[in-house]
Parts: sequence; C-alpha cells; structure tokens
Amino acid sequence: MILLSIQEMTKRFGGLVALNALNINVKEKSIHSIIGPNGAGKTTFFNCLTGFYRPEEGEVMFNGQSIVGLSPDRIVHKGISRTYQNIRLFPNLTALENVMVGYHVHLKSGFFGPILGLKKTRMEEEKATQIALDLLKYVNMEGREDTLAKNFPYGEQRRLEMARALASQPKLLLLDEPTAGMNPKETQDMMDFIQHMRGELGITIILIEHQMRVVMNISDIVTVFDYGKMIAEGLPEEIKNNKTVIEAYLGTGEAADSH
Amino acid sequence: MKNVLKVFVAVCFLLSVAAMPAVAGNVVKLQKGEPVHLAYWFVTSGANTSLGMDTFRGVEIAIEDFGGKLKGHPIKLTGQDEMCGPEGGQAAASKIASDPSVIASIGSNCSSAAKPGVPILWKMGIPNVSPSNTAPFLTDPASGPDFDGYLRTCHNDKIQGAVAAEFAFTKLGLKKAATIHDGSVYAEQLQQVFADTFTKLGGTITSQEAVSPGDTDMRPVLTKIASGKPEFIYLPMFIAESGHVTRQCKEVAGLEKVALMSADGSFSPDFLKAAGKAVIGMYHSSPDFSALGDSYGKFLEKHKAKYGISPEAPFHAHAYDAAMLILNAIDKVAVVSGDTLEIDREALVKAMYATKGMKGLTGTITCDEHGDCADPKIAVYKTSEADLKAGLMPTVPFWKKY
Amino acid sequence: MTKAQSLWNQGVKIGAIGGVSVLIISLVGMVESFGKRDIIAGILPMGVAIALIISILAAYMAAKKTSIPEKSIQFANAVVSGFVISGFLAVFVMIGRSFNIREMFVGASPVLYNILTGGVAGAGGIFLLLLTGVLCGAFAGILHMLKDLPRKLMVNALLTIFILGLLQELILPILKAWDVGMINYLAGLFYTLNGLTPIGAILSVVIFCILYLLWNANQGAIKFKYASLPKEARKKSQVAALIVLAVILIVLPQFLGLFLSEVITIVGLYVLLGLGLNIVVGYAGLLDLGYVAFFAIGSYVVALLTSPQIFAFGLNFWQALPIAVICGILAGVMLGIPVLKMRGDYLAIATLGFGEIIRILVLSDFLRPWLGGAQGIGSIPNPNLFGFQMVKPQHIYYLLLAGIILVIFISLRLKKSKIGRAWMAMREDEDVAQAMGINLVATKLLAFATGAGFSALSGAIFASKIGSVYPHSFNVFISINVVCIVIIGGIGSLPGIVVGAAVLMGLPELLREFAEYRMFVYGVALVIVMLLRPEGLLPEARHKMEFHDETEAGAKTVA
Amino acid sequence: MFQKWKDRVTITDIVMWMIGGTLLLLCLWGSVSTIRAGLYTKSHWIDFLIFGLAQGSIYALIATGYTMVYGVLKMINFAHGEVFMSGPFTGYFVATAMWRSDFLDNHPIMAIITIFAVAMFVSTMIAFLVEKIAYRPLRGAPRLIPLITAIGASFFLQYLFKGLYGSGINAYPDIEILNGFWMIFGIRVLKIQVIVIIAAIVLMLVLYNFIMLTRVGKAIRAVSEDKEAAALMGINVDAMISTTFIIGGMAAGAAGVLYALMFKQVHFFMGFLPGLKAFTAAVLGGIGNIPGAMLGGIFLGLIESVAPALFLDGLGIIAPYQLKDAIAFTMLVMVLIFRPTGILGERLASKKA
Repeated sequence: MILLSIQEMTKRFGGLVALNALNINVKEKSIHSIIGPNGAGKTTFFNCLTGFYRPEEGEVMFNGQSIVGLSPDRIVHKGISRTYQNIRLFPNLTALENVMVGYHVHLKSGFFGPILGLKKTRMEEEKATQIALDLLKYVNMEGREDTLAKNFPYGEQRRLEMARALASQPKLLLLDEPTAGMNPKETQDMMDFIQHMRGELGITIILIEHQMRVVMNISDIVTVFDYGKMIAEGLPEEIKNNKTVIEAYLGTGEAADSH
Repeated sequence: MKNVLKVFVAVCFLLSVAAMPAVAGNVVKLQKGEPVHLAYWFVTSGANTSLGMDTFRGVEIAIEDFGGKLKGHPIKLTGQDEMCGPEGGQAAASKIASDPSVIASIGSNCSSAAKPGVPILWKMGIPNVSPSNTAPFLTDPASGPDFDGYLRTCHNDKIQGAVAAEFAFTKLGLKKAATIHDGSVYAEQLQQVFADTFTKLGGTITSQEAVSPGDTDMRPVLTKIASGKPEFIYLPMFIAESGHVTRQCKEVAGLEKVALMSADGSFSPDFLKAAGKAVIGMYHSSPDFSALGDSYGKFLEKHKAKYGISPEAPFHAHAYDAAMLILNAIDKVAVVSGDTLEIDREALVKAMYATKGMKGLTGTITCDEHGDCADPKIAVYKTSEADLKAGLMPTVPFWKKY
Repeated sequence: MTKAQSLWNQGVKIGAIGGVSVLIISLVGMVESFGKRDIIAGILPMGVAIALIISILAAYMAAKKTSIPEKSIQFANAVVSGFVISGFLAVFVMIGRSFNIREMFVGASPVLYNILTGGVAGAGGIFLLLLTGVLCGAFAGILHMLKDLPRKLMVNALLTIFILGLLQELILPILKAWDVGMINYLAGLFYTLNGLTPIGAILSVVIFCILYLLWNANQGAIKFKYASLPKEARKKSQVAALIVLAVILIVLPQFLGLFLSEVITIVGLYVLLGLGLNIVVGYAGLLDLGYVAFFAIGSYVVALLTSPQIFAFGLNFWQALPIAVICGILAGVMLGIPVLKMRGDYLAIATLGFGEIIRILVLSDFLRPWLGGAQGIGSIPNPNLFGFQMVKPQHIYYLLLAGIILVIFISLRLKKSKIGRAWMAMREDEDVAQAMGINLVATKLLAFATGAGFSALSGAIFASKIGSVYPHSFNVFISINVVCIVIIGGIGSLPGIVVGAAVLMGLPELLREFAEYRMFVYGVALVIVMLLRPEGLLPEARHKMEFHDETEAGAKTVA
Repeated sequence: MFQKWKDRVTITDIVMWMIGGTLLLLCLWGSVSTIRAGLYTKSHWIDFLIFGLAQGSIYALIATGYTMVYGVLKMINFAHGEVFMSGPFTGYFVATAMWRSDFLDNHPIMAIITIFAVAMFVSTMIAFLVEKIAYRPLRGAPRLIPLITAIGASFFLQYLFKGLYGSGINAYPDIEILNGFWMIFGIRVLKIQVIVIIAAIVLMLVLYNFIMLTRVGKAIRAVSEDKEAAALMGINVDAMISTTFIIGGMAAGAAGVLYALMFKQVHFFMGFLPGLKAFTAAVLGGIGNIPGAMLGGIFLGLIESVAPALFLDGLGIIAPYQLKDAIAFTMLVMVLIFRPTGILGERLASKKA
C-alpha cells in the first residue's frame, strides 16, 4: 500500500529549479533511501514534505489526503516527523523536555487544565512523561533525562533527536543523514536501530544518506536525485549498477563533493 | 539551619518593632542646633527636568536670602523627584510624609503629581505650597478637606486663559483665533479656557491643534492652521515647543503676519534664545512684574553667580515666593522656649493661609481661603527688538485689565 | 613585560580611566551636591567619599591587573595610578581657576574646586590634592597586599560606614519616630543630623567586624550541615523556610512605615508587570517593548468603570477588575495577530509602536470625550473589601501580594505544562518547534494574551492605588524598565524578577533624595551589572549552566 | 474544496487582511474627503511635502547608523540617539563662542565647517567608546544582554550631558546666510531646508559609495554577512565593528548639526525621539539595508508631515497632528505585516534551515 504519493512536485528559488517535477511513491513500512550528490535537492525535498517550503507545483498525497501547502505543525498532526542534518535540538531544555515537546501533538489539555490542576490534565502529563521516559530508554539514554540537551555528546544528541521525532508517534519518519559524522561502530548501531524502528514500531522511513554501505544494507528502495531531478529509482542492487547514477556520482559528483 | 531561621525571625521582628512609627505630635520641638526641615518635591528627571531644577534653585536662593537660619536654627532642605506624574508624586509625598521632622513642603511642579501627593502630606499635618501647579481643581472647594493644607503661589489657569482671550478680542480686536497645545495638563487647560472665553466673547476659533512634547517640526501643523486663516494664535506651551512654533510661524505661508501669544510657561529669557528674531512683536501673559522688577533683577544676578546659568524655565520666582511664604509663616509661629524652638503645625497652616501683602518676586502675595496666594494681576507683555538685544523678557506690561 | 611597561600599562592607563571617572562625577555635580551631606559628620562629605572610593577602586585594579608578581611593583602601580587620578583633577582645577570653563560645564564651580583642594587655596591645595591621590593609591596597594580575610573585612567595614551614612535619611526618621529614650540615645550616639558621628562610625565598624567574623566562622558549618541532611529533612526545612517567608510577608507592612510600604507597593506593581513580561520574553522569547500598553488598558478600564467622571458607570473595583483583565487579554490578542509573523527585533519595534499608539490615542484631543485626554481621569475610588476601604499603601500591599502569588502560581503551573514547553521550544528554535507540531500562531497569541492579562491586572491595581490616571504615566520607559527587570533579574527566573524589581525600582526609590543623579547611576548600573553578570542577578538554574558552559555560550539562545 | 481552503488560510490571515483593508479604506475615504473639502491649496501640499522631505532626510541619516550597526552586530543600538545628541550639543558651545567673537557672521562657511567638525568628532568618539565599553565585552552573549547595556548607556549619556552642560534648552545662534527663502520653479522654499536635504543626500551618497566600493566597506559588508567567515578571510572583525560605529557616529553627528541648524535648539533629551523614529525608519526600509534606511527615513518624514492632514482631516478628527506618531507606527506595523522584511527587504544572512 502506498503511504506517500508525490506527483510532479516542483520547487523553485528564483530562477533556480531546486526540485523538478518529482514523482515518488513510498510504500508503507518500507525504508526508502534518497541519495544524490551534494546540492541535488534532498534536504529541500524534506523541507517541502514537512511544509517548511511550499512547492510551486504538484501534489502530495499522504495517507489519502493532500498535504501540499499545510503549515508544518499541521503536517505533524497528519503523522510525519523528521530529524535534521545538522542536529537541531532545543539546547536549553532537558532531554525529557525535548522528547515531551515531540509528544506535543497528542496532548489535549488546554490553558486552564494545568492551572487548575485538573485530574485529566495530571493523568495526561503523567502518561506523557512515562512515554518520554520509555522513549529515552528505547534510545539508550535512560537516567539522563534531566541533562540539558546541549550538554550531550554528538552521538547521543542524534539519538535524542530521534527519540523526539518518534515521540509524535509518526506514520512516516524523515531522517536527514542520521549517520553523518559517526564512526563505523556507531553507524552500525544506528542501522540496527533504524531497522528496529521499522520492525517494532511499524514506521515508514525516508532516509537521506551519503554512506553507500548504509543505503545498500537497509533500504528497500532507493531514489537517486541529481540537480533536483529524479534520475533513477529501484532496488539497491539495481541502483548500484545503474549507469546514470554512476555518472552522476563520478562525473559531476566529484566536483560537488570537493565543495 | 533552624537556629539561623530563629535568629533571622528575631532580627526581623526587632527591626519591625524598631520601625513602628509613633504618632507624631502636633507641635514640633527642635533642640538646639536641630534644623528647621523643609522638603521639596520637584521633577528632577526626564524631559521636564529644567522646570524642577529651576524651581529648586528658586527655593535655594530664597533660603539664602532669608539668611539660612530661622531663629538661630539652620534651615535644611531635602528633596524628592516627583517625576511629573501621579506615581512619582505619590512616592515623593510618602517619603516626605514619613519623615516626622519635615515642617512644610514645597511642590509639586506638575499638577498631576500634586493630585495624589497632597492628601498624603496633609494626613501627616504637613502644609504644602506649590510654585507651579496651575490646575484649578487643586484649590477648588469641591475637592474636599484633603487639600486643606494646600496653597500655591502661582496663579490659577482659569484667570490666565481668560485674560489672554479678552486681550485678543477687546484690545487687539481680532475675531479669528487658533490654539496649539502640547498635550500637557497645563497647556491643554489654558488653551481650553482661552477657547471657551474667546467664543463667549463672540470670536471664532478656527482650529484647536495639538502637538506632542518633543516635536520639533511644527511647519506641517502650522500649515494646517494657516488653512483656517486665523488672525491670532494662542500657544501656551513650554519653552521648547513654543520656541519652535514661534520661529517656524514666520516660515509658513499665510502666517507671517499673524499675532502670536504664549503664556508664562515660556516667559523666560531662554525663550528669546529659543525663538530668536521671531519673538519680536509677540505677546505673553505673565504676572505683573513691573512694580518689583528690581528685586527680580537681583534674583537673576544671584542665580547667575550661584549656578553659572540663568533660570531655564518659568516658575523659579514663584518657587522663591513659596519658600519665603513658608519661612515667614514659620518665623511668625515659632516660639523659642529655652533651648528649644517649638512650632505648632496647626498654627503654621493658619499663619500660611493668613499671609497678606507679602512682597514677593511675582507680586504681592495674599492668600485666599482656598489657598490661592498668587497675585492674580496677569498682564500682557509685548517683546520688542530692544528686549531681544538685552536678552531679557520685557518688564513693562503692554496691557492690563485692572 | 618590563617594569616600565607594566607601570605604563597598569599604573598610568588604569589611573587615567579612574581619573576620567572621578572627573566626570565631579563635572556632573555629584561631588559638589553630595558635599553638603556628610558620611561622617564634619570629617567626610559624601561627595568626597564617592570620589575616594572610585580612586581607591581604580588603584586597586591597577595593582590587581599587574602582570608582574613582584609585590613592590604592584604597590608602585597602585601609587602611580592614584597619583595619575589626582593629577587629572589637579590639571582640571588649575584650568578651571584660570579660565572660565563654566560657560560650557555648568558643574565647574568654585565650590567644586574648593572641595577638591580641601579648601586650601593656591599651590598648597593642589599639593594636598596630589598627596591625597598618592595616599589613596598607597592604601589600595596595601589593601591588595593583605590576605583575603583582613582585606574583605576592611573593605566591607568601610562599605558599611558608607551605606549607613548614605541611608541616614531613611534610618534616622524611623528611629526617631519610635521616640523612646533608649533608641533616641542610640540614634544620637550614631547619627548627627548630617552624617554618622565619629564614634558611631567606629562603633559600627567594630560591630560589623564582630558579626562578620562570627558569620565567617559559622558559615561553613551551616552549609555543611544542610548538605548532609537527608532529603526529607531538607524538604522539611524548605517548607519551614517557606512558612517563615509567608509570615514575614504577611506581617511586614504592619511594621514598615508609610514610605517603605509605598516603596514596596511600587516594587510589587513592577513585580507583577515583570512576571507578565517574563511569560512573553522569558518563556516564549518574544521581545515586547510595548508592554506598557496593557498596563495602560488595565488602568483606564478600571478608571472608566469606577470613576464618576466621564461615564459614571458606578462599578466598584472588584467588578471592574475582571473586565480590565479581560480587556487586557483581548488587547494582547489584538496586538498578537498583526505581529505574529515578525521575528526578533521587528517584533520589538512593532510592539514599541503599539505601546506608543495606545498612549497617543489616550492623550489625543480626538478621544477626549471618552478617555479624558491630557487631563486624565480622576476620583477613582479605592478598593473596598467587605466594607473596608483600602486606602493606605499597606492595604494595597495585600492586594498586590495576593495578585503576585496568584500570578506566580499560574506561571509555575503553565511552565510545567504542555503550553510552557511549547513556549520554551519556540524560544529555542521557532522552526523546529513548528516541525514538532506546535501551532506557532496559537502559542504566540497565548503568550501575548497571558502576559497582557497580568499586565492589565497590575494596571488595574495601579489605577485604584493612585486614584487618577494620566496618559503621561504610560510612556515607553515603563516598558523599558520592565524589560530591564526581567533581564537583570535573570531571564525566565521568577525569584530573579522579584530581585530585579527590588534593585531597579526599589533602590532608586529608597535613594529618592539623590533624585538628580538617579538616572545617571541607573544607567551606569545597568551597564556594569550586565558586564559583570550577564546571566542576571538571580538566574534560573538552567541558565546559569548555559552561561558558564564553554561549549556553547549560545549566541542564538533568546530572541 | 472547503476543507482544502480551510486548511490553508488561517484566521489570522483573514484578520490581517481585514485590518489592512479597513485602514486602507479609511485612509482613502479620509484623503478623498480632505481633497474634496478643498481646505488646502496646491501650495499647501507642496509645503507639506518639502517639510516632510527635510525632516525625513535627517531621519534617514540617523537611520543609516542604526542599520549599519544592526547589520554587523544584530542589535538595536539604543544609545545611537544619544550619539546623535552629543555632537550638536557640544557644537553649540563652539557656535556660541564663534558668534560672540563675530567669527560666525564674518566667515559663516568656515564657522559652519568648524561646527560640523567638532560635532562629528564628539559623536564619533562617543559611538566608538560606547561600542568599546558597553558592547564589545558582550560579544557572543544572548542578544537581549547588549540591549540592556545599550539602554543603560543611553540613560548614562543623557544624564551625563545633562550634568555637564545643564538641563536647559540651548539655542544655536542665527546664521544669517541660512535664513530666508529661495524661489525654485515659482515655489517658495526655505533655504535651510534645501541645504539640509542636499547635504543629507550628499552625505548618504558618500556613505553608500564608501560601503559599496572601498576595501573597508567591503570588509564591513563581509562582517555583516558572516563574522566567522570574514575572520577566516583575514578581516579584523573587531576593527570593522569599530569602524562601523565610527561611520555611524559621524553620520549621526552630521545629522545632529543639520537638525540643530534647522530647529535651532539643543537639549540633553533631544536624541531620544529622533533616535526612536530613525530606528523605526531603519526597520521600515528593511534593517541592515542602507538604501532601505534612507528610503525609510524619507518615507517616515513624509508620512509625519502629510498623513495627518491628508488622512485624518477628512474624517473629522480634531487636532490630527497630535496623532502623527500613531500614524507613523501604524504604517510601520502595516508595512511589516504585508512585507515582513521592510520596504526594500532586509540584507541579512538568513541562515534558517
């Protein structure tokens, strides 16, 4: 079953066409990788999906509903959550608070609930705290819930960001280079973790990734971007041997990488 | 921990007990060497600072002129900033009222500060004389017993605005007038009284305009006034704004020949500087100095010697008179008994209200039963080129009603 | 660094800075006008004391900053800088006596020269001035060489004298009001009518030293004891402390005189305002410089509804209060909507504009028939509680206390809720917060509305306290002051706001008699506090971490 | 369909458009009825425009200082109004001394140049010192902290000058050659206003070209784009920031003298209001953008001069000039709603996602 269906999505910045008539379908509970040289429009693609940018043309159907032009917060409510290429936690909130902000969309209490200390609100808060603690445990950060986010080492910040994204209990999770800057051991852990998420939580995952090893190992399907266009799509094996892809990487990709 | 708390509580308690005020007696007894304590509350910060500084200096010079001593006791002057507003007035008055040694106070500058402040002072039996509150309600019998200890040496706005209107209508024979005010309590009231009187006399008010304090470019608003073709403009504002209007009037088409008149708020040598040549031929309403010009001149000399500058705003002379009024009254009621000086607060207020025929800088000071002590002889002055050259406001009235 | 270099860099340069500082306070007239008040009667005028303190401080800094560890060089630097400071003054006096610089500098009066030269004319005075400078430097040098404890003891003892002398106008009337032989005797022992008695000064130093040493000896023990207590006992002692605090707060105004109560109510009003702005600036990170608008709205609504002037609705305070708060909230939403999409300083200037628009409209002749114009609205009745008229500041105090407790309670509850987290997330990173499903529009509006409601509450109390409202009471400086309170106290910290309000509003009120120089000192104080303690006086625990954390002294933290 | 529309247009959008529309309609209605009432002749309108232009060009000159500082430090330099005040206030004493010795009347051009030199020097020194003492140690602190020191510096400077020079109003002496009118195309124009407008425009052109063309100007622009990158390129960031303050101080000092020549009065509080207005102008034009600041200043001056008569008179609102600041600020908010980065757009490195 198709969870996310993108038709003819185009995004321009002035004269520059960042995304050019993309057509992508993402199957439910799949791990869908997006690769491509630097500047190919991968992060722009994420920004368009999450409502941060508004594509000029095209249609995005998520779970049977159109989500084009919705504000980012409404898109989260529909069930899409993301992480960032350069980690963007709330630096001066604690780990627990960070994750609880992620759970925000499921909290129903209003303005007066917390002030009056209504039982319903209290129960809801307790539940939220419990879920957040569980998530922290899930990402192996048990017992550090009161540390400020900015005081964690890099790898843990990545995991915390993941926990925050999971807290909204999304159907679709967008991961922007989750293994960037990690050593092989950490990368392996992250790969295991991503597969776990898909398996245990049943989440569909779209992944932007540079490390081919990761892509080839865990992806169900791979889409390749270059200059805002989709130049190939297929199983990892097919992509590995695709001529256009190799050209894109070796031909222009080298120059792009040296930037 | 608990011990510390106990000690802390005990200390707090002791302090609180120590701070418990005893009821101040009605008679102030001053031991030998103890000063006669006067308090002022003027505006000494913000945009109106010069008004407060000026009145303060008037008081200081008055105390010096009085000899600095009262029946062998030094005169002490302490002061507060009333910040030209009700909240500042309330705080300043509370501070003065909480000091039982204060015998009388001088202030405030702004009527809005006096409104909440005066009742606080009077509750503690401290009489107050203001040198510059011109708002009518302060001496209005309808404002109740809270203001029974209140007097002022400046005039009531009701008089001055009306004098200006009569002057314009009867003396100059002009039928169309416009007014400008700056949104201050003072100017707004004056121009309203002027407009009401002028209309009653049969004249037409072409427009009542307003600017904001701190505005400098008056040409647009003057252009607007010009479109109504008035023959007379009444601009009872303070020096800065009046100066701008006066200067720029000559530069606006259609207003070159119009007659200008301001009030005592800008009747100061500084206004001549602020307005420059444009001031020639302009009218001001102000208390009649003609009989007392000599003593005022001496005052100016002393001011210059003491502070290095001339007075910067109006009402310094009123402040001088206010201080003199208080000192004379204290002098009258203070009784020397042995080493101590006794001042009965009730007798003091009575003596202050009974002031009659005191020769002040601003005229002959006589208090009525509501506390209005100013010589209500408001005269109109016309500034000539000679005045501008001399750098002093005219001393001979151009017109007076009485 | 050679000795000569050190002498130039630390001795002369710091001396020059000190010299300019002393020159400035002399030229603005502080030395002269404070010369009339004595710290120690007949010995030390306050103006001179301030000049001396600055000189000693500068010389001490010169010694401390010396990069050469040799004691003699440090001492020499202190002396040199003391000499340089007095040199500046000496040159100034000589110039001032030969030329008329008073045309320009109004404070350059003969009286000032006399004070600076100790009343001795001619070259003798100049010599005396230079000698004083050298002595100051030497004193600072010796101070620097002392061990920690004696130095602290000495500095603090001198400060005690200074403060006791400074606050005479406050302490003496309180003592005198008591009018009991014993206290009168004590008052006479310590104070003359102008400054401390020499005996009083010596006595207070002795008393201070004893207390200080006692405290110093026990301090470690107390801290240790507290830290070693089990968690429950600690909680108990916290509860006990709270109860004591509550009792003190309740009985306080009974013991404070009229003036101190008045000061406390002023501080209280600003605490309320600060708590409201804290929601907007501290939690939600939206810099609002037009906060006074809601204060004005609260005041005017109460004035219009309760005063017999203009409309004569004839409501009482308690009926008008909720309406005022609701109007404030509505205004908050109305301001919120147009400025929602603006970030950072655009928001600041737009809100500042909003505050001015409200003030100008209230002042305008156009709306005078409905709002009173420049003449304001008077005759606002005092609040009446079950037939009891709340007239005195002591009564208003309780009203404010109740308001503050309520607002603190709401702030704390909200902070720990979904809404508080959303605010803080928005403060940290607006885009990510939105990507977490937070509706920025609703969250921002809620922050504006809550803050505005608190501000309107403060305004309502203000109107009934003062009894009359004028447009001039609601100028932009109120907004600026409240922002300063929130930041000086420590952004986001509730106790910080109380401290900030007490320091920025209470202290200047206590030192009312120095009216002329209040704003001058206020400005200097703002700069110095921010330079020395950028995290604020009483920061929230987490912000403390932020500032002393080297990895990310986040330049992007707050709006 | 309705569902789709509802998801995409928020209530706030609608409210904003309604507010904007209502105000626009009011302005139009006011303008039409003012013009139909025929209260003002053509020459009145021309006068309004020229008055506004003169006032606006001074705002523009001050605004460039704000905008440049904002560009490099991303902070509101609240003390800039006081920098503006300090120059002409000091210049007053020079002017008076020269007037007393008749130098002013005999060599007016030389005298005016001297006044400019003194005022610009003082303003520049004050701006430089404020940066060095109050802002530099706080580089890297959260953005609200320098705002408070700026406010503190502003209070300090105001009351310092009050203490030094007195609290009264000091009036610049009349300079004969600046008085009177010129007839330009049959329109009577005040000499001083023409001079102010031309001087301001020349100064702004010099400033703009300095920033755009010189090495130092390029370095300043680089610093305002990205401090770290600029430092890596070998630019001395601190020196560039100081230079920015110096240039801003010079512009403010010059603006201050023009202001004093036009309005004649100097006062310790005179910087506050123009400072506030100039900052508004800078934001109006798009902060960080020098042509924007110039445009914003002139726009603000025109609004203050023309709008009360044009918009409000026709609506029957009395004393409209009392409301001119309210109109100016409403305009500001309106511009920011529909163009959130000012008229010309901000020139800041926006590094969001």
